[in-house]
Amino acid sequence: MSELDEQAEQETQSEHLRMVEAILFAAREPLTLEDIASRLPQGADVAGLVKRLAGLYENRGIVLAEVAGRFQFRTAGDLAYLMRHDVDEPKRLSRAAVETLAIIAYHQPVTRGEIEDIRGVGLSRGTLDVLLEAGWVQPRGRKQTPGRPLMYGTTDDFLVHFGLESRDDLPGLSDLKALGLLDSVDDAMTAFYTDRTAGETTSASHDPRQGDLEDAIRQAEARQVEEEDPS
Amino acid sequence: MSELDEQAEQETQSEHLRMVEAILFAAREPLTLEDIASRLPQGADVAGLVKRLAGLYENRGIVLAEVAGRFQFRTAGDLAYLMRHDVDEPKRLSRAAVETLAIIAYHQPVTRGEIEDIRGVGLSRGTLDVLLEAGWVQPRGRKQTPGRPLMYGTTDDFLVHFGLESRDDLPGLSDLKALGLLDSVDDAMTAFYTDRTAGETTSASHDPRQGDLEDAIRQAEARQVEEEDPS
Amino acid sequence: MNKEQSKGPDSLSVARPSDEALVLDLDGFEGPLDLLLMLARSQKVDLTKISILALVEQYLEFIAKARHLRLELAADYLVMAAWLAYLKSRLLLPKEADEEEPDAEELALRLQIRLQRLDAMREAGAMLMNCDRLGRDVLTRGMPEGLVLQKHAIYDTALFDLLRAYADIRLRGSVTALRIAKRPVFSLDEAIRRLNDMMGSTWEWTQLRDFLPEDMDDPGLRRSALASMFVASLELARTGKVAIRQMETYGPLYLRRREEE
Repeated sequence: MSELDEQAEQETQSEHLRMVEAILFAAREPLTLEDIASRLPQGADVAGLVKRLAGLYENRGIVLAEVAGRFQFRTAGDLAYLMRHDVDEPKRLSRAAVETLAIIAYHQPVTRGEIEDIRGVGLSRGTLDVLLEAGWVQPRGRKQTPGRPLMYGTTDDFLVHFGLESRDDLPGLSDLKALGLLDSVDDAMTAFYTDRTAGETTSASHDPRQGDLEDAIRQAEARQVEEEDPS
Repeated sequence: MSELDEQAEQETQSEHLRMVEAILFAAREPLTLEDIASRLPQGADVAGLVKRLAGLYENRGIVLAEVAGRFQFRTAGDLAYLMRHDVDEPKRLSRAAVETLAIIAYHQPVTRGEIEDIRGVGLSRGTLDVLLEAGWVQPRGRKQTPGRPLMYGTTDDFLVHFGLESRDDLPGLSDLKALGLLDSVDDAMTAFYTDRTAGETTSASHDPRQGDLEDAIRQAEARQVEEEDPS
Repeated sequence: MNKEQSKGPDSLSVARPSDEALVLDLDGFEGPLDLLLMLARSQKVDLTKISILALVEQYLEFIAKARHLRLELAADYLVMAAWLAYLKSRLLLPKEADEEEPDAEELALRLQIRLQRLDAMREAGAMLMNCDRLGRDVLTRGMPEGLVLQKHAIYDTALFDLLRAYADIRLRGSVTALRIAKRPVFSLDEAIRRLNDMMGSTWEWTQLRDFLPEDMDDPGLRRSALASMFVASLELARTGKVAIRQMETYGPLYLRRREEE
């Protein structure tokens, strides 16, 4: 073999080695030599490549292990203590908890009763506890109404987790609508006004647009105060 | 340092290297240097170890990538052709969504109105919310202009998905910046006229814009003639 | 032209409809600017060197063709056509002394800059999509052992889940009937009367909030008063009794009496 041929041959070999490495790394289950061969160019010496690869990982943090004729990468056995607290799959919040969190985020400070009012169902015991435990909500004083119920608001951890700089970053109703998340509201409103003109008496809470106006005025007032009182 | 000490030191180093390798290999998510440090013995030089480890994997089938300021083992980019067999093509983004994502990434933070301005067309439903749902964009404060519109920016998940170290790492960003293509149209107009008047030999009384206009018309006419008479 | 140089149109990987599709398939375009950009590229020159006049011609011709084929044209395509026809006439006519009208060259330049910007973003989008994307071009480990990170939250709820949930609640709520509670109101008539009386001696710029009644403890009533006084100030400004000014967005409003003519 000429020197040039030899060099080309070596390059092919090391390219094949890279391929075997990537294939084994990304595989979702241990692979047989045939599995690997089926992904490599024809005629590659798979057994030889796997052996060479295993050699490369000797005494490293990762080993190429063979189990029942199949190959897979694993972290070295003697380092298992580093990962020992093992797999704690992130849990998903229940539907009720996500909704409750959303209401607290948008309406804070808000009492348990108000949350139930908005959701239209009672709040089971565990729901608020889960949010408190996650560190996303916290008590925010008491409402000056009979019974002086606790009010809840969101925490700084909440902002950090959801990547928000401030509560003000939460998209408002108009933003949600622009995002298409409130698509059927128009239909619902149309239906509602049709009902209404049909002579229905109406009862319920709060016009969101009115809320927006109040917000705007409040902010304007807050700014005025800031400007007058530079401290 | 005695020869013995030196040898001991080297052994510690290579043991730490194994540990970093194993930790990064076991993790499901990209890790920060702090994440890694919290699992190593006190005083280990994590940044140095990670760098050395990345060096070991240069030109291999697996690389140690830095994404969104975190570290993660991934298959080498040039082996993409091998890997694509494994996975279903991720859901294709619409052209509008790709453009919107690009505008948010390169112009961030940017409002919905500004996106529409650049594209010259309203954002239809299902464009921005697809990007939000993918976890690639998110609200980034409000612009202090009338209506206080929400601004949007990209997330760490975006960087992780596209394999970018940081937002400064966006492909072609520096070129676009240097060409002024990320400035607002108004800024570009101002810059254009500033350049113009600065370069002009000032023959007083003459309005440079008027000259430009005449120039423009002359050139436009010349072009038309050229086009009509291709020679 | 100035130093701006953008990459040639050929470096673009966004698929473009062929000439035929161009006539028949307006749906393929994302609005008039997109159509203009495609036409500009057909000039096969750097975007900084395109002929705006030729571009206008191309666009108008395209629209004419589409109408000839009785295709429904969305309103914004027609608005753009009207605007471009105006631009063309301004570019061809000698400049008039009329300073009210914007400079034609400025309008043309503005259009060209907008096209460059859209083009740049389209190219950027293509570059972004060509990155080695996780899950397509590069994969992470197929069977990670897993590793607990102390700093990670236990729950992996995403912002989108939260927004979705809130939107759903709102949707549910939207079918229930609404009743707007009666609020304390400071009437507009009252506000106009009050402002009119107080304006008589106000020669200095004075903040609108200083005209509010002082004895208002109810924040709801106070808000209503602020709103009514604001509307009252507009009314008095309309009839020429007061002048209003605001130095910045969201800044305080100032009023003062206006000299009788």
